Parts: sequence; structure tokens; C-alpha cells
Amino acid sequence: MNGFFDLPSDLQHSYLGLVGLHLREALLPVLAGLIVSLPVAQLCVRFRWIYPPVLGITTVLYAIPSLAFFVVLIDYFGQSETTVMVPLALYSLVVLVPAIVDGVRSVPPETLAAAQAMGFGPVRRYLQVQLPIAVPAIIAGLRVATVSSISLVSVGMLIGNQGALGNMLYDAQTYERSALAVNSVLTIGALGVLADGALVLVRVLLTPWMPKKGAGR
Amino acid sequence: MNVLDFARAFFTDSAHWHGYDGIPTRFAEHVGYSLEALVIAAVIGLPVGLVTGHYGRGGNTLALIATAGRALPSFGLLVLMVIWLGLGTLPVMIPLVVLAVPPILVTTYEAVRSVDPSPVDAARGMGMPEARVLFQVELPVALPLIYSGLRTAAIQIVSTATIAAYVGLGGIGRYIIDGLYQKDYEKVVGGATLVAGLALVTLAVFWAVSRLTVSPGVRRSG
Amino acid sequence: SSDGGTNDNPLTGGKASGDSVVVGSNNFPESNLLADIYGEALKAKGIKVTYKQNIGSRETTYGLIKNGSVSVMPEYNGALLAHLDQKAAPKTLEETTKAVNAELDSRLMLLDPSSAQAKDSVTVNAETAKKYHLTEKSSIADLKDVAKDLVIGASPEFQTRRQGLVGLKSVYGVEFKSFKALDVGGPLTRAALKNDDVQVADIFTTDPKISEEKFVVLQDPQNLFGFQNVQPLVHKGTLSQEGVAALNAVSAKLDTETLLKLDTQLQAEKKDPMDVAKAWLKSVGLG
Amino acid sequence: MIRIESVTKRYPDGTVAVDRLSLEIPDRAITVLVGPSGCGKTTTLRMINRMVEPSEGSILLDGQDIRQQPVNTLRRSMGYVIQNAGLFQHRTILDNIATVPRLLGWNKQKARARAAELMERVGLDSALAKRYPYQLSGGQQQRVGVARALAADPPVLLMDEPFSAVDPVVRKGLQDELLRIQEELGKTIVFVTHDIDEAIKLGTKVAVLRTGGRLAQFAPPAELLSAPADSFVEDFLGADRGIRRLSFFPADGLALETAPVVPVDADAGEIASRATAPYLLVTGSDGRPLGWSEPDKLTAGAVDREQLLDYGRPFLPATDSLRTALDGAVLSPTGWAVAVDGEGRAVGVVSQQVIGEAIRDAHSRVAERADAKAGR
Amino acid sequence: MIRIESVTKRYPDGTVAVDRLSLEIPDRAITVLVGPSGCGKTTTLRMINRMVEPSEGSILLDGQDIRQQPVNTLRRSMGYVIQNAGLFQHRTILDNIATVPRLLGWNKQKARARAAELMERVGLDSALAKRYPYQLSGGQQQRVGVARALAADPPVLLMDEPFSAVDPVVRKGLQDELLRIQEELGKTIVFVTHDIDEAIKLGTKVAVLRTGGRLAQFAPPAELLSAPADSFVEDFLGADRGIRRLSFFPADGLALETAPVVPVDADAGEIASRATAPYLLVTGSDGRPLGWSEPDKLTAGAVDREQLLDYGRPFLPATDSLRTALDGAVLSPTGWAVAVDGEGRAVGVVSQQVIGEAIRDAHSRVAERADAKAGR
Ligand SMILES: Nc1ncnc2c1ncn2[C@@H]1O[C@H](COP(=O)(O)OP(=O)(O)OP(=O)(O)O)[C@@H](O)[C@H]1O
Ligand SMILES: Nc1ncnc2c1ncn2[C@@H]1O[C@H](COP(=O)(O)OP(=O)(O)OP(=O)(O)O)[C@@H](O)[C@H]1O
Ligand SMILES: [Mg+2]
Ligand SMILES: [Mg+2]
Repeated sequence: MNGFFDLPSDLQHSYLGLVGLHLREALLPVLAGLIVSLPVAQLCVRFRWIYPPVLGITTVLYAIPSLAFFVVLIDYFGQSETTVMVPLALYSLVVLVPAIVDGVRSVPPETLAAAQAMGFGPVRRYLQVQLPIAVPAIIAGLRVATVSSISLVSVGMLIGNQGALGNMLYDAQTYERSALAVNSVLTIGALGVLADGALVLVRVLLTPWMPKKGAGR
Repeated sequence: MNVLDFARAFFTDSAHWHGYDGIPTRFAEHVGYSLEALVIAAVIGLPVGLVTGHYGRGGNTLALIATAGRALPSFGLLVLMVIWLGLGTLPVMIPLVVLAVPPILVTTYEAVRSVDPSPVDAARGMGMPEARVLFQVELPVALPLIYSGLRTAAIQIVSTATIAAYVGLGGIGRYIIDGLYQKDYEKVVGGATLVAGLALVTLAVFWAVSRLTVSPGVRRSG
Repeated sequence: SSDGGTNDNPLTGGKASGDSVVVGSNNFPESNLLADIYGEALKAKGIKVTYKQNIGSRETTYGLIKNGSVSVMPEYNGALLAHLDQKAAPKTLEETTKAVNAELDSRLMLLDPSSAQAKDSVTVNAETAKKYHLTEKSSIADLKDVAKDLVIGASPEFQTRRQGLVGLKSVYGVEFKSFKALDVGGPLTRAALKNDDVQVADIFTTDPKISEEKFVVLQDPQNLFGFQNVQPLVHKGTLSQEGVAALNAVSAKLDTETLLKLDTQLQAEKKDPMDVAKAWLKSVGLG
Repeated sequence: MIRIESVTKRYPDGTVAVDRLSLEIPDRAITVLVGPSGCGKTTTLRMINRMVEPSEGSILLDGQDIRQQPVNTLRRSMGYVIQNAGLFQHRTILDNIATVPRLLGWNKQKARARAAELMERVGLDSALAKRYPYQLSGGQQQRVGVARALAADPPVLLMDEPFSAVDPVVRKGLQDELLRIQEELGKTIVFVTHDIDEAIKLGTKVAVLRTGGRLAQFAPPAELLSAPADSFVEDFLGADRGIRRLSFFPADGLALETAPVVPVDADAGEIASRATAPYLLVTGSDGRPLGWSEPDKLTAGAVDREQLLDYGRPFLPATDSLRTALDGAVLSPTGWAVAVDGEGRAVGVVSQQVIGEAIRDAHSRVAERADAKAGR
Repeated sequence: MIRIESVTKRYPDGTVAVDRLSLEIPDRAITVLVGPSGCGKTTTLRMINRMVEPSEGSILLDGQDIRQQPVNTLRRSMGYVIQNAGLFQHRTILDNIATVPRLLGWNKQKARARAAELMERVGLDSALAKRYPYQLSGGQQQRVGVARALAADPPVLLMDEPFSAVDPVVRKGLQDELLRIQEELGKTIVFVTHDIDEAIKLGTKVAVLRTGGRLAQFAPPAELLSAPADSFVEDFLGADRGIRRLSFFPADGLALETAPVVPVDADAGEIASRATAPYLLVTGSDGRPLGWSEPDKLTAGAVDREQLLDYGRPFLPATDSLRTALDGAVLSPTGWAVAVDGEGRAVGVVSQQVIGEAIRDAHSRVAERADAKAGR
């Protein structure tokens, strides 16, 4: 039972099971965050005055430690994955909303004027011009959100083993098996780096129109 | 009871305002950890970011380091460090620094990189030594972005420093961890409010510092 | 809204509670071990079991078992009583049992207590013992005059529990210089006590480290930490008669010595709790 | 026809960008709006396709107020070309050009076929079709912009400083291209620039606006040059007004003299017979000019080409203007300009004096026309 | 003097930006490098202050290889001005200008005093001293750039397309300013542009480079216009070569006729006495021209100003060139140009024919000088 990937029984999962659980707990909130932040960001673009307060609120939310969120949310969702995922989704909003807003705003004014002049309505213009051009910025935001979400899930361990791979940390401590902690940290780190790489790949596939690196500047 | 009630209850309880577990003590402890971590991270991140940005090399390596730094779970590192190093401030500083270096490093690099090349060119053309080009031409213009990197790092540190409480240290995190185990929502909400407040203070400090040190010429045109 | 209330909360992840028994545990190794032991004993009777381990402190787990997210929790009767009634100060096991049953939520029931006791304790490290001439015969009360120079370490919840700082002050008049929140008699607490980061700590009496590190457990003449018999707490209606019988059979076999032995296997020999549980159950013919 | 009727635009911040402007924009011609920065050119242009709504006044398209049709229908009937082309960076060249046809509901295949056709029309190699905008030079991007605007064959083209971001050589090419396209397709083009030379080169009529969005003058470019309405327009036109105006006077009416043209192999007699002219133009055996010589310095059969005087830059009477002819005359040390045919063969020479007379004649013809128009 | 001796620059990627270029850059004069985009102008300029190191060949400054002095000392002895000025946005105008003096170790006060002096020299209001670059217009920024380069009074000034980002009107002002400063201070200026007009206007000598970094021609602008070395240079110079060349011929030698000038209040006798001229120029009581009239249409005491012909744009014989005079003549329907003095009073008139003769004379004078120089 002391192989690097053998886990104590109280974790209730195999190593791969925890990896799957971890990814689910980390990625679902980012997805939810993306779905929510698209319209929110669009509102911020449309009504410029909304953006500063939204930024302010999200910055403060971002500063609130995840554990505090977990504890308060236990009341509403119990010691469950939901409790872990809700704050993660909130955090991803903090990263994604500004990323999308900046991305959409970075569309050159000539391009927008051209679209308007060609008779694009606002919805079409958003979907066919602004959003595609904002893809690199959105993915840049997604990268940060995803990686930090993957890293933050581990804190869920503190609220009754809801931290997926993070749960190994508790056992590492109580049973004084440091290998478990090393395993946990490295696995989470590797997942983060892999997810980041996957998103970079998605970006490359989605944006054949971007100048290749080195061609710019 | 809603969140606001908890917060009010927490802050109006006079027992929370003195002693080793009083708000002033915990707040000071928290500021102490955060400052220490920020200073260490800045000492590592700023010079590397400035130099790589100035020479425009190593951007990919930095991005990789930054991703790795962000990917390593602070909480996991903390537990690992406690297992390896035992109790104390060092095991807390390591994850906080790992957390804070990437934003400082990457934004500093980007900030220097993205300085308009023509004044830099002009500076070289008038015979400015490289060090002066970096400190007198690039740095003043890059300053706002560099501050934003430091600010992000600071906010993350302030928020994450709460985990110090998990390994028996003080700081505002104490209220949150204690609240969790004691099922005392007043403490949790009070602690969270304090952290958010400290974050706002941090924002204000950065705003003030940037007002004082960023040239009006850069502020208005950037 | 602080502990789930009466509505059955579907969000607590206890989805298996319909057809399988959810065995929970608190966030310390012995609780995990006990959960494994009780759970495996149920399994041996062909009952479906789901584990929900390391949930947290009693403050949390009590809410969960009350609303049915958890069906069975290994409990310590005195501690449970203290949680339910801050003022209770029973003098005997019977009094404890009676008092705790009186305070218990109507949806819950306690099965037979075992004779195994794992008490919280006020324990000092070797240095402190030497400095203040404390021995195994000394009482917590002996700290009264010197406590102002000592730091005590324990789990965060110790700070606000009667079986904690509250009781130490009211029962023994002991007030420490400061309190350091650590873990539930776990590695942090042990390490802190050993390194003299704290001079006094709450260590389980079943902790093998006590003899290993020459810690000195102080006597508790006022029974502040009461009777801490291991005793399964059950949400009514989740356990069949057969299940109840199985758990009672386990409790009958458990005693303090056994617990100490099993804890040692767990902590000193670093065995997996599940393996320890299964092996023991087998050895007593219940596995 | 587009009629701008007493239109005023006041932006919310109080800036009056256009002030009671009235213009009749002729069909199938290029109308240029020119003026200093901030004089309201862009605002005026954008009011035509309702990207900006006038505060007062109205704009009529073929007699109908433009507000009477749905805004997107209106816009799709007008091509719009701007500086830096405003291309969609995320779409290939072909898809960029096919944008409006697709908006109009054409199927993909038809829209792309049309786009390919247009690439050819604006002089873009079909190999560029699958590229993205960043892979094109500024001039090529600008061509894509024009092609995109033309894609749905709109009767009207609005162009806002389309060529101002490319370098002078490429810019000249684009201007020539635009004139060619305009000739072929006969679009109604409204063209904004702040470059007076561009305005004069492209405009059938030029509207000069002054700061504050008021019209200073609206006239064909030749008239602008000969009779600026006031000192603002005059200053704006700059020096060289006279010479630049000559661009509008064709050189085909010049009386060419053939007598002074002698082939390099002419015999002494022929040279002597032509010696009445002060200089003789020696041509090579292919008829192309070699240089000038005074008759007495010319020895039959032994022409020293080194000794011949520079003949400057010849002009083509059929297509060039008096400006080119005058330039040729002024450039030559003899004061005579050389006229050549399409193959570069000398077809005659003309003295600066004769060019001067032709200029005066042209002046008086213009004056007569003006008088006639004024009913005098 | 700066001598560029057979310099080649090959960039690491293999691009040959400059190919065996040799140039002698005259002292105290403006040498312009001109050529199409990418022809190596910037590279050449930057090799002079060693921001780029040549791959082959060497550059001498006053006979000494520039590699023999420390690079920063060399650079501080050369002012450097670039497009968009490259100002330090975090420093005030005054501090921007004081940069090099401060680098040279001057104390703050002295450096600022010098900066203030230079602001005046380049025509910047001293009220701008405390402003930041973003608060200045493009033209003002460019002036600051020039002032900054001049601050330490370097003998050499290197300018890389300094005026190409500002609009044409401001640009003209900056060019005039530069000529004035050059005249006052006598710096050795190397000026890069891709605008041939700018090159001709500013250059004492102009080096035309062709793509690939090879020298096509190096000559004074008048010579460039009259004798382009090959068709590349000729094409690059563009049309109007002859007329533009006239800018180099002063108008002060023109024989002015005063006979055709009559005051508006002249009596019949006076008008009759001057009627030999085809047209008479009527002047107002202040001596300024009013317009042309045929003598027989002029009635003493009853001049109908409306009926007078446009007198075009007058020229100042003392400062203007034959180009301006010719333009004036061509613009006027009479073919006569009007000469005025500084106050705008008509001092005489001259026919296009006379201007034509003057042009021919100027040509032959140039040819004689060239012959003399060539030893012929
Ligand atoms: N959306 C706006 N809100 C307020 N003022 C505006 C707006 N758009 C333009 N203006 C102002 O209206 C005036 C005319 O602007 P416009 O863009 O039409 O000028 P322009 O002639 O196109 O100038 P340029 O040559 O610089 O493009 C300017 O003073 C400008 O600052
Ligand atoms: N650092 C470099 N590395 C590689 N090639 C370069 C580099 N700098 C310039 N070049 C190339 O060298 C050639 C000359 O460049 P240079 O900048 O001197 O041209 P230029 O005449 O100044 O052009 P422009 O008018 O566009 O400024 C160009 O083909 C350019 O692409
Ligand atoms: Mg405009
Ligand atoms: Mg250049």
C-alpha cells in the first residue's frame, strides 16, 4: 500500500478517480463562469459605467479567501462539491469578465465601423466580429482562471474531504506520509500545466488569423 | 441571520477587539506575513522581470515558470512544507512567494517589453548607457503596469495568507479556520470581511503610491 | 439556518442514504479507524456501506447526521454530551448515557457504548513537566498558578468548548497565557508540544506518542473530560435491526487497550486504517 | 443622387461638427470632401449611411429621405471603405470580401465566386484568397477593403481617407486603380481626404470644408484652382496652383512643329533646309529623340551624341496635359518640349511660347464657358 | 566630415540592407538620404552613430574611424531625431530637452537654462516648458525632438524621417524651421526621408538609394532634377521634374516691365501712352494690383473692377524663384506674372515669354558651370 499512487482507504477513491473528481470540481466552475461572464462582459461593454463597479466588486470578491466562502456556503449547499465549486466559479468571473471586456474592446474601431457600415446588426456584430476577435483575450483569461481553479480545489479538503486531490494532503499530514503531499502537489501542478497547454492549443486552432510569433513587433 | 448580521455581530463583540486573538493583533500579524511575502516575491520577481524585459529575451521561459507557479496549489505546498520543515513562518512564506512571483515577474516583463520603442531608441541614440535606459526611460513608463502586477500579487497574498492559520499561525485566517471548526459563522464572516477590507486598503495604498511616483506624463497618456 | 434544519437536505451529497448506510467520521485518524471498523462490520453482514470520512469537527458532523446525510458516526459519549449541553457535568458513565440520551435529537439514537475510552486530556511536554515538577499524579489544577506562563495548543474548537478552555477555566480556574489553534490531537499538536511551541496540549489519551515522547498527562479529578466511551450515533431508521446488532457486537469487543493498540498500528506503523480495521474485525471474528 | 440638405450635426458634448451643410452629390462621379483635420468630413460621410444621425436637416437618396428605409438595408446599399481597410482580421481575404453578399443571404459558393471575381477586378492575385489580413501589405489590404465594399455591387461607395496610411508610391497606384474602377463601374463615390492633391486628382467635384463644418467651396477641381472662393481655400490649395491647374488642360490642341525634327542620318541638305529653327531635334533611326542641337553645330553623318542637349521629358499629346508639356519645355535647355507617340517616336516639337499661348487660349475658353453659364 | 567608406551591412538573417555604400557627407550642410521603403536609409543613418555596426567597410569622422572612440561619447556628439520624436513621456518638455546635457554631467540649473534657450530657438512657447509630451501637438513634439538633439550643441545631427508623422501643413513649417536653424547654427545634418519633395527642399546634397542598399545617385538636388543618373532616379523623382527644378533659379534676374502698370486713377493720356502693351495691370491707390485689362477696355476715371481679369498669384522677385514667377504667369489669363514688393505693391510685370527666356538663360549658366567644372 505504499506505492506512490496507492492511496489510503479513507480517501474513498483511486488515484485516477481523484484526478477525475479534481478536474470536474475545477473545470465545471470555469465553464459556469464563462457562461455567466459573457453576458456580463457584454453589458460592461455596452454600458461603460457598469464596468468600474463590476471590477470593484469582483476584485473584493477575489480577495475573500476561498475557505471563508466554503464555510459560509456549507450552510446552503452542505459539505459538497457544490460548496467548493461556487466560489471557484465566482473567482473565474473575476478573471474572465475583464479579459472578455478588454478583448471585445480591443477590436479596432475601424473594424467595428466597417461592420456597422456593412449593415451588421448589434447581435451579429457581437457574435461574428467582436467575439471571434476577442478569442485570444478570452482564452488568455480562461488559462488563468482554469489554472488557479485547479490549484484552489485542494482547499476543499478542509470542509470534509471535498478537495479531490487535495484530500491527500490531510492523510499526508495525519499519517505522516509526505509522499502523499508530494503526489498531491505535483499532480495538481501537472494538471494545471496540462490544462494550460490544452487551452493554448485550442487558441492556436481557433485563431489561424493571428500573426505567428516573431512575425509581429 | 444573513451575512451582514454575522459581520455586525462579529465587529460589535468587544471581546474581538483585544488580546492575542483580538482584531488588532490578528490584523497586524496578517499584514506582517503579507508584507514579508510580497517583499520576498518582489525581490525575486522585479529584477528578473526588468532585465528580461529590457533585453526582450526569455519571455517563453518566464511564461512557463509563471504557469507552473500558478499551477502549484498554495494550500498543498503549505501542507507539504509543514511536513518537511515543521511549524513556523518559513513553510507559510514559501507558498505565498510561489503564488506572488508569477504575476510580478510576468507583468514586469510585459511592462518593460511594451514600452514604446522609439524613446528607448532615442535614448540609446543620445548615448545613454543601458542601465540608465532601463531605469530612466523604460522603468518610469513601465511603472503603472509593474504596480498592477505587484497589486495583483499583493491581493492574492492577502487572501491566501489566511491559510497560515491552518498550520497554527495567526493572522486573520485564524477567525476563518476557528470559525469553521467551531461552526461560528460570525468569526468566518468577520474574518472574510477583514480580509476584503485589507484588500481594499491594499488597493488604496497602491493607488496612492502610484499617484505619488508615476509621472503625470505617463499617467495621463497611458 | 445554522445546521440544516428539519427539511431533508438533498444537497449534502448523501445520495446513497436511500439504499446504503453512510458511515461518517471526524477529522482525526482514530475517528476514521472507528468508522472503518463499524462500517466493515456492517458490510460483513451484507449491508451496503458508503464512507464519508474526515468531515470535520463535531460541530459540523452533528448537523449532518441530524439531517440524515450521514447515518452512522462513531462518537464519544462525553464529548457528544458536552456538545449538546455545555453545562452538563456527569459523574458516572450511567449519568453520561442518561444525560446524552436526554439531549439527543429525536431523530438520532445512540447504540451501546463500548468500554474503549479515548479522552481529550491536558498534557504537558517533558520539559514543562520537569520545570514545574509535574508527574502523572499531578492534576490539571496544579497548573493554576503557572498557566499564565504557558501556551496551550489544541484544535480550534477546543477554544470554545466546555471540554476545552471554557471548562478548564470554570472547573479548574486555569487560564493560559495564550491558545494556539492546531489540529485534533494530530501531528501539528504533537509536533508543537514536542518542540515546546506549546507547553500544554490536548492529546488523546490513546495516542501512542504520549509514551514515546515522554509527555505527561495530567489527572482530571473533576471529570471535565468526562467519560469518553466510543459509542456509535445513528440516524433513526437508517439501520436495520441486523445492523444495530452488528455495531453493538463490535462495541462489545472494543476496549481502551485495543484502541491504543490499533492507534499505534495506524500512527507508528503507518498502516492503512482500513487494513487495520479489517484485520482486527477478522481477529475478533466479526469481519 | 444624394442631396445633403442643410444638415447640422451637434455631438452630445456640444461640438458642432457640421454646420448647415448643403451638397448635391452627382451620380456616377467622385465627390471629394476635403479640409483640415476635424472639419467634419468623417461626420458628413457617416451621416450618409446613418452611422451618425444629423441633428438638423435631412439627406435624400434619389429624392427619398434616407431615414425612410431600414438602416441596415440602407447601409448594405452603400460600400464603405476606411483607413487601414478595417478588415476582419479573423477572416480570410476571400471571406472578408464575401461579407456583404453573405449578409444579403447569398449562398456561400455564390458569395465566394463573386469575391474571387472582385479580387481580380481590384488587382489582387488569387493566390491571396486564403490568406489572412495580417499576411498582406498595407496596399493589398486597402485593395481588399475596396473589393469588400464593391462586393454586393452597391450604387454608392463611401470612402474615408482610404489611402492615407500607405506610402506615397503605393498610394498613387491605389488612386489610379480607383479611377479605373470608377470608369468601369460608374459608381457614385463620396471620398474623404485631407490631402488636397488627392482631392484634385480624384474628384469630379471637390467640397472644401473649413473647421467648424462649414462649406468653403464646392466646385470641380479646375475651378477650385483657378478661382478659389476665398483666402482659406487659396491657402489650402497651396502654391503651384497655376501649374497644377494645367493638368486640366489637354495637350492635344498644341500646334506641333515637325520642321525642327531631323533624323540622325539626315544629309547636309536636309539639315540646311530646316535651319530656320533655333534648335533641331535629332532622332535616332527608330524615330526616338536623341537630343537637341543648334543647326550649325550639326554635321551630316557625324552626329556626336555626347554633344546633343538634353531633350527633357517628352509628352504624349493624346493623353498628357499642358502641365506635362510645359514641364518638358521648362526642363529642356532649349525651351522646346518634345511630343512623342505611344512608341516614343518624336512626332513634333513645341516651344514654351506656343505652350504659353495655348494656356492663354485655354483660360479664355474657360472664361467664355463661365460667362455663358452666368448668362453674360 | 563624415566619410562612409564602402560600407556593407548584412543583418543576421541574411538581409543585405546596405551594399558597398560610399558617401562623403559635407560639413555644415544637410545631406539627405532618400529612397523607397526598405532601401537601407535607416540602417545607413544608424551606422553613423553605431547603433548598427557595419559588416564591412568603415566610417570616418574627421578622418578618424568612429570605432576608435567610446560608443556613448560618439553618440553624445551627435544629435538624433526620429519620427514621432521619441520623447520621454514621463518627463516634462524642459527635462526632455535637458537630457543630454544632464548625461554630460551639467548641473540641473545649467541644463534647464540651456533647454529653455533651445525651446526659443526651435520656436516653442516657453509656456510649454512644464508640460508633458502628451499635451503637445505632433508638430510641437517634433520641435521638442529637434531641440533635444541640439541641446548639447553637437556638431552632427542625424534625423530619421523626423517629420513624416505630421500633417502636410505642419510639416512644411517644420521644414522651414529646420532650414532656418541649419542656417543659424551650421550643423552637419544627415536627414532620412522617403519623400523626394522633402529631400529636394532640404538637401544640400541628396543621396538616392535603391532597394538593396545601393547608391543610385549622390548630387545636389538641382542636378538630380536636371540630370537623373538613370531611369530609377528619374522615376523616383516623378513628374514635374522641370517645374520643380525652377525652384533653384531665383527670380531676381527677371527683367520687369513697369510700363503696363497703371494706377486706377490714371488719366486717359496716361492710359493711351501705355497702350503698347497687350494688357495693362491696374493698381489701387495703395499700389497693390487690382487686375488686368486690355488697354482699349480701360476708361479713365471709371474702372469697373468687376471687369478686370484675375492677376493670379504675384511673386516677390527678391526671394521667390522662377517657379513661382512661372506659376503666376500661367495662372493669369493674360500670361503675365505680377511682381510685388514686401508690402504687396506691384513693382512690375513680366510675360511668360520673358520667364521662358530667363529659364533658358539659367539652364545655360548651369551648363557652363558644369562644363567649367568638367574642365571642358
Ligand atoms: N463622437 C463624437 N463626440 C464628440 N465630438 C466628436 C465626435 N466625433 C467627432 N467629433 C468632433 O467633431 C469634429 C469633426 O470630427 P470629424 O471626425 O468629422 O472630423 P474629420 O474632418 O473627419 O477629421 P480628420 O481629418 O481628423 O479625420 C471634431 O472636432 C471632432 O473632435
Ligand atoms: N534588425 C534587422 N534584422 C534584419 N533585417 C533588418 C533589420 N533592420 C532592417 N532590416 C532590413 O534591412 C532592410 C533595410 O532596412 P532599413 O530600416 O534600413 O530601411 P529604410 O530605408 O529605413 O526603410 P523605411 O523607409 O521603411 O524606414 C529592410 O529590408 C529591412 O527589412
Ligand atoms: Mg476623419
Ligand atoms: Mg527607416
